[in-house]
Amino acid sequence: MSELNVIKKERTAVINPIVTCQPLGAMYAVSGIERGMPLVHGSQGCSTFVRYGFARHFREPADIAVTSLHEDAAVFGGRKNLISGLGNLAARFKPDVMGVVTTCSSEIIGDDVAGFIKTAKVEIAKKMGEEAANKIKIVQINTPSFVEHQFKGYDNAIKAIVDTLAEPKDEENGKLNIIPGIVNPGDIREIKHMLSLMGVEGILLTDTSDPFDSPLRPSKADKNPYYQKGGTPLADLQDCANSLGTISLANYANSAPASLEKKYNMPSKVSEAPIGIQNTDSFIRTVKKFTGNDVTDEILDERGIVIDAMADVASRYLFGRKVAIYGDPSITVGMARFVAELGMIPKVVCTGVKNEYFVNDLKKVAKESDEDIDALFGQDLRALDVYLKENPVDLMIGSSDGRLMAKDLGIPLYRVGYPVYDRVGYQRRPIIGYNGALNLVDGITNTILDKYYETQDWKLQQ
Amino acid sequence: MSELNVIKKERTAVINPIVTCQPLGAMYAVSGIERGMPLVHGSQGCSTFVRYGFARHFREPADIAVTSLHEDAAVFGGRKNLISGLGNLAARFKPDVMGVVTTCSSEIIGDDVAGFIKTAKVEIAKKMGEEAANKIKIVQINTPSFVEHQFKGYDNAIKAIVDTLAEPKDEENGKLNIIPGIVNPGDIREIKHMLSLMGVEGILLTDTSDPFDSPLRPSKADKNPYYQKGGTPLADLQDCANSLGTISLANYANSAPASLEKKYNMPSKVSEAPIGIQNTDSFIRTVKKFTGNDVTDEILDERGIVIDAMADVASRYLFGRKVAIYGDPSITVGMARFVAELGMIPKVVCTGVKNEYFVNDLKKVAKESDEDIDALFGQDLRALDVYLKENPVDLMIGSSDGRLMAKDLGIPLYRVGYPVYDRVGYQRRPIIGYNGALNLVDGITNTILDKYYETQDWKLQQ
Amino acid sequence: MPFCLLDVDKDIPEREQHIYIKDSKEPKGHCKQRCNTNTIPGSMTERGCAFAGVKGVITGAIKDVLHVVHSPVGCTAYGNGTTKRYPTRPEMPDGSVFPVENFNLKHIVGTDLTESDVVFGGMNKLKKVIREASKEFPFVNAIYVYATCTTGLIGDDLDAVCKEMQAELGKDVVAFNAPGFAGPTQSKGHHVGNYTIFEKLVGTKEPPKTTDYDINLIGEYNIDGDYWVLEKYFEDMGINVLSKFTGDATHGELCWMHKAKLSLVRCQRSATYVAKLIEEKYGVPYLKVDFFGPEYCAENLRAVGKYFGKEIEAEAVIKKEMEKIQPELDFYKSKLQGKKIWISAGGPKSWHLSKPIEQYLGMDVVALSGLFEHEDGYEKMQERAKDGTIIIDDPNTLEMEEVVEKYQPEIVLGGIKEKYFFHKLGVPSVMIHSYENGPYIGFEGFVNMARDIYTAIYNPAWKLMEFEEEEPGDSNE
Amino acid sequence: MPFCLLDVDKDIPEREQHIYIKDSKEPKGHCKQRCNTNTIPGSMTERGCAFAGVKGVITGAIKDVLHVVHSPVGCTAYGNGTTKRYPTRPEMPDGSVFPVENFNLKHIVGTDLTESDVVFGGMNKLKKVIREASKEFPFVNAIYVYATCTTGLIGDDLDAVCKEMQAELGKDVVAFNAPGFAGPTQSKGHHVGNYTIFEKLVGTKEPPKTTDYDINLIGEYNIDGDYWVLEKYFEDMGINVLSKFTGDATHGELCWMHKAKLSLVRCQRSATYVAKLIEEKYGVPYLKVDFFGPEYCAENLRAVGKYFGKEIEAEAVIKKEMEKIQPELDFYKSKLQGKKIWISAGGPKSWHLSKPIEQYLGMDVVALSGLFEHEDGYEKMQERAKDGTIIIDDPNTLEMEEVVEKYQPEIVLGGIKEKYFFHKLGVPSVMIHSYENGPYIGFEGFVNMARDIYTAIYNPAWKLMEFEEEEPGDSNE
Repeated sequence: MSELNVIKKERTAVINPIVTCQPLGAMYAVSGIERGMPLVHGSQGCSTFVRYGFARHFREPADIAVTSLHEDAAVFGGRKNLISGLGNLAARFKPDVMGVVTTCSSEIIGDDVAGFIKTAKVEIAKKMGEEAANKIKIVQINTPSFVEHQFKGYDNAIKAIVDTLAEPKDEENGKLNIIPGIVNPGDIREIKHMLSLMGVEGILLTDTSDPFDSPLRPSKADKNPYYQKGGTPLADLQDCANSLGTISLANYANSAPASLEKKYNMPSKVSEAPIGIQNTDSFIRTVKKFTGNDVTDEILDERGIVIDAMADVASRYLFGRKVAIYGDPSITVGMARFVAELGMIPKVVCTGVKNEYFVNDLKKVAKESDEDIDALFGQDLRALDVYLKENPVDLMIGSSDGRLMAKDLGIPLYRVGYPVYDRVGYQRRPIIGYNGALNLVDGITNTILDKYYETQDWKLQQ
Repeated sequence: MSELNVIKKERTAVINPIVTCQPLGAMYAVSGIERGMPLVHGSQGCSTFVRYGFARHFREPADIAVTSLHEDAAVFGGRKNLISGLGNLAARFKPDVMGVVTTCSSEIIGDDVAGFIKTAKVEIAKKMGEEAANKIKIVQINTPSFVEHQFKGYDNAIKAIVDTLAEPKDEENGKLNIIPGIVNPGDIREIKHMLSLMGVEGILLTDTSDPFDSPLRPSKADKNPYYQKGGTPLADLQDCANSLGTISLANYANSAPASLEKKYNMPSKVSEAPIGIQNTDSFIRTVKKFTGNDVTDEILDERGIVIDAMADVASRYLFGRKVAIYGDPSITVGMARFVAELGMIPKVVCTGVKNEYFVNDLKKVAKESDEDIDALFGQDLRALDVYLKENPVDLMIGSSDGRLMAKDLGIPLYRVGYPVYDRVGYQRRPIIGYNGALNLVDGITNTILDKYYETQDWKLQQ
Repeated sequence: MPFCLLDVDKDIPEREQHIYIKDSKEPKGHCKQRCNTNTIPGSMTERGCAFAGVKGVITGAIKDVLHVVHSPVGCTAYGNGTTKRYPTRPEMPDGSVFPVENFNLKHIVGTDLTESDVVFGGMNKLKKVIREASKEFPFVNAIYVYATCTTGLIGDDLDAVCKEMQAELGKDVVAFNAPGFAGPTQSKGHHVGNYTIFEKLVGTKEPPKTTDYDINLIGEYNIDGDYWVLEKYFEDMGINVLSKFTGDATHGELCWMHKAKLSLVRCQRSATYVAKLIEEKYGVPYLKVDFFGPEYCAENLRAVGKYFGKEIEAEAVIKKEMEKIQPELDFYKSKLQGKKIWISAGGPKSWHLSKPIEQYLGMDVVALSGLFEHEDGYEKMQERAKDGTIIIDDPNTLEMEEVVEKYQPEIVLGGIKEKYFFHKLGVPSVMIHSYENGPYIGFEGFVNMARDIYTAIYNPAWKLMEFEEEEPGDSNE
Repeated sequence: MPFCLLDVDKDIPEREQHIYIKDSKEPKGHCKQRCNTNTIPGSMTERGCAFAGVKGVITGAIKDVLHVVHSPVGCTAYGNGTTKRYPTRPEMPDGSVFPVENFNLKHIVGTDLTESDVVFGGMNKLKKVIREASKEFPFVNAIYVYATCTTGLIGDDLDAVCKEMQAELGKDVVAFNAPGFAGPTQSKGHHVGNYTIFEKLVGTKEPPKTTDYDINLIGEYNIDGDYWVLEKYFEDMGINVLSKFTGDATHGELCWMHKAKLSLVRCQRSATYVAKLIEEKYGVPYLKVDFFGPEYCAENLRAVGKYFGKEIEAEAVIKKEMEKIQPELDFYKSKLQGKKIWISAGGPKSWHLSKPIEQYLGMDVVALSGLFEHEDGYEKMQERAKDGTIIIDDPNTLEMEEVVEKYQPEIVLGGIKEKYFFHKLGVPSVMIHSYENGPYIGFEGFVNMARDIYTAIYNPAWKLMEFEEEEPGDSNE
């Protein structure tokens, strides 16, 4: 028992992928900057597919510009496109930050992106004046699509943002840098809520909560151009060099913490997503360690309410039920640990990445939960489909991309992660932290009740 | 169009009631007092059925004592039982407040409850000493079971609490009295959240949020005897005479506001539950009016997020769908107004009470929504069942008591109100206020998607 | 001194007589523990009322009758759906199908008494309501009418009304006179239910057919499907359950109980009365049986087999079922060995279960209690308890807190009202009245219960209950 | 001057030529509006890429083929499930049933190119992947293979690989060479799709049976069930849809398009090419048809009827369908009369819909735009627009903001990317590419669209958008 059985992909083909390419992660990261604008240096599909995906999941606009590479760029390079793209964007949108996101095309063509950015800065200054131009920061983010996946792209982007923008000062700012990973607005709000209960001010690297979940209030909106509310202000990004420490809540996002640690001797900690009790406890302890602030009764009462819910429902409805979890390497591992905390069996965990942190984190879960776990590693949804036909489970947990599979398999799906487009509100509901755990307890339990208890409905009488 | 068609009960029989008797409302109200203990003066069933119901709904302990009337009391009266019950409770539990809740038996027997309480006070003082005894307040709450229903019992209880405990001072306390009605912990927390966003301190009359949703933290719990955390402190109840105003969020709870208004010249407002946009707007305006505090951007941003969700999903998924709503006269009316705000048709609204406020509030909804509404007035679930067999709807909204009916009718049920025992977490999720509206938008939409869109699953692709 | 005054009871010293600590040096092995007396007012009992006893326990499990509660709306509301979980199947003994499945969970009728009824009496209203109810659900085979506190106090004569209505409607209309205040506990309601059914129904109808192996299964209410478990065993043995009292039963079955060859009494607290009366009047002998736990279940199937000359069939059932459950039993025993348990059932389950839980699960029974048990039941609890076990009649919440502190049970089998209270003290609790993931009876039922106890104790929430200030060593650092 | 430089375009003055304001005093009634040119970098276009054009629009609607995307994982991921909503039924033309329902929405294969493939070329990997894919889904009737930016740039020869694999696997393996960077818009992908299907497939297979009333329905992708609406009409008229291109189609249907008596071109932007080529080579004539809105739908059914001598049948269908929808049309017109609308479709729908929306719903078309429309399309938009209407090629988000401000549309028909942006400006938007509660084609489809427009405009959220500081008069005070 308690073995981790790593099952690698035997095919060369990828069938029904559960990862996508690097640029998405970078676009997500830049979208979390106040008046931050991603400029994808590539074909139109590279931005349009992602905007489509964000719109579908967040039900919000996602402003992402593109340099529209075409045949001429393939032959002569993307110089003109990038320089004019930056210039047009700067002049028309007056952003605080532009994040240049490369793609397979611009990387294969071999564009001198750094050089082009320099030229663009000069041209922008010519057009808008030195002062206005200097206010617009440009971050170069290399995200070759043929290397790894969106999580790497996110990691690269956060590192590039930090490396480009951070400005050390003589004094600490008393704040904590938090790298949330590719998560939902609800998750980031929950992180901020926990910090506030601990009396800690955070610098989110970056904060997509408001940009991807903005009020509809035309009378108060930024117009001409319209910007979604919120995001991490440039000043905070610059200030991140002066924080007490950096906590990354995504096991794949470790480059920026390392860079900050190296440059500014700032302590850092990288973990899987703080999903469930132990992971959140660990996050809270790290906050305490880095800031010296006490763990307040308020936050422990919130914790106690989840524990209460778990005591009331986990053994009664959930215990021993087998779960398949798929998606994001950090979220899946967090979810696996949490379903084990609910007495369920994380029978199979499937991710598209091939990084060792996924395996290491899962080994810990297998040991703790005293159950064998099958890890589909560097795999795809087809592999999970085939696996589940042979090894049925009681519940699937993952994105909407598994919905038709779940339906065909007759297994109920609890929606978690990105993207969720076939139901509403999931982007607002945290899965992170104690309140996230509470949502999950309720949501998972109700899914189980729907599927397995309604057939004997008298059982639900009390 | 826009007529309210009031359909009264033609039967004498009540079949599958959706109301219960007065004492429940009083037990609920007293449970919202810190170290407050209801003492039911009646048969054991009167407390046990209610404790069972609360346990099933809140998944929490509900400490309610009873005087255990038996045959001898029927003959000789309940004097001994009440006096010794109060004495035992006082000595063993050392509560801050004991609420004596009468029942059909004690009312029919004709017990001199006021007199017995006086005697009990003397005996308690003898036993525990004058000082200790004086700390324990006793509130007499007359709730004859054969008059009206639990909502009246709640109203009577809040009035009795206020009349017995309020202590006027020379100065205003700058606070606002809020009577939440029989609602869930999540609702009360949302009320407190809204007040805090407005910079207002509230006195909840009473506050069941923590008592009915308490953390599991044995190390921090009150023991010997165990008390659930929270509830409105006695000091606050005493201070309610000095508030800026009283807002009742339940159309049936108008006696205490009237009493406070009369005695202390304190402005008051009584409305249906602030469910949905307009009702919550109205609540916010009243808070502003009574306190002079501004409506903050923070709260309007929360409002904007609901509006955003409504703009995104209401017309697309919900418009024109017919809804049946049943239960609490205040919540059903609020829900009817809100589903109309979602473009749905509140086709039929069913309540067990016979009070005119229900009809008046619904007339307004019919007018606003430009739809005919059938009001089952003073009715029961059987009447709704018969109605729905003839007039099918797309969605039912109400308590778990309609679950088997909904299943037999093939109509999906969105759970709201009391009791909800066949799913988990509903007691924590507000339906009141902007965040409540957001929960409802998501919950109702997902219910509709489950039932009506999964059959054509490609429609959920975006 | 076998009695015990708990610290929390210093203000109500009468409680001492209700609390016994097993001491095998007691001359008689047991001791007259005070029970079935009125609860001390204000002491936070878990007991219910007599109306709950008759409708909630006895009659609510019948599939084809309509219940009319003569009460203000509250009692009717609380009587709806039943507080227990009593499923029924629509199949009728004559092969027909009742038109509504789980009818007993779906409908209840009340007279909705108001002030003027209290003043002027409610008998006419009751008649009207019975007529309406009969019209609303014409397919029901009987109407049962319940007194409540209000109607008990105002003195309405339910028997007279029912007699009149029975004549008018041409179907059985039966009054159950168990107002809430009657008797110290719901047990009074059981009693009234038994007598009423015996006096008014038994012997009034004939079954569609009979066999030589017909039994009455009395005191089996099909909680969460209990009866359906036993039904299989009897079927396998070639024994025919002619009448259930009352789980998944029909009204007719109650009326022809006199035609069985043998009555088995499953719940001996709520239903022995009726078996005795049937024996006395009709000569149908009865056996007290116990199907909780593999050994009692086997023993009692053997006894029934022996009675009918079906020993071989009984052995076959026992062997088959034991083989199925043995591996699971072994697993749960390995997990539950030595864990301290407090069994706090309504009555009989506290003594039914104590031995099997020790024997098959290796658990340490540290406390037993009952809500409405009588002297004979406490005798059995005392007999079956090991020395030092605390046995409490009608425990109140403060006592429960003290028992948890002093006896440190790792699990409590109790009711839903207590469940969440125990949770707050950090002690898991499994609902023993109506079960969590039942049924709990018979061989497989015992395994279900073992699983529910196991999952409750091993729910990781208990280990995570308190926040650790220090990072555990093997963690994610 | 019919062209218009918007305020937000002062830094990109080239945009002036793309934006036209209808002026009927123009000598020719229309004006050569610039279109189908590369988007200005950094201007936030709504356009997609050529790969999206071929897989997302043309081939993704076919029920029985497997798609292999030769790309890094991203393009494969984005190609999965299709961004449009293209349901398929498993029924095959020969009466058999395809083993997976909605297979086209469920599976996609990719070569998952990595750095070393980029350096050393991906052709061998592609072969391997095609073999694996064929093994994984042996029941598919063809495999379609897609170039992407990466494989376009590294120069892999997909045709060579596919030829080899076709021989090896014994089923059609077809390369679609439309890498993302090809052409200014997805329209390039449509183009490549058309030519590829014509050159490699049409004429290569024979249908199981033919009739005298066989048609090709070209450019109909069954968005949200559009095709199933039209299918009913044709069935009622006795006309047989021999081949769809490509909604709910089979691979085989594409191969026997040469056997139809007539081709109908539904989406004239994405699919006229193939109809022309088939006419040229096989002599199958084609009609450009329009089934959006009752009048066009009736007209075009009549034209088809006339072609086949089925005038009476056509009239019967039209009459029946019109009678069904008239009351609803009247209702929606009463609600939508005078409301300002902006139609911003990909291309043709902007001119298909402008007249019917005016005529049947009484709405005021204030703006038209297209993402990938060509000159002929803009001519039609110009012709059909009333004076003052703004017509924009490839509108970018800043322009959209300005148009909303200046033209104050009360509803925009657009894409999902723009939808939530318009919402934030307080303007409702309905998804016109893949619909909200479609289908939108035909008689009943037009009513569906009218209903979606109606519900979007009348969504009470818009009236509640801003908090009122003062209590409204008729409220709850």
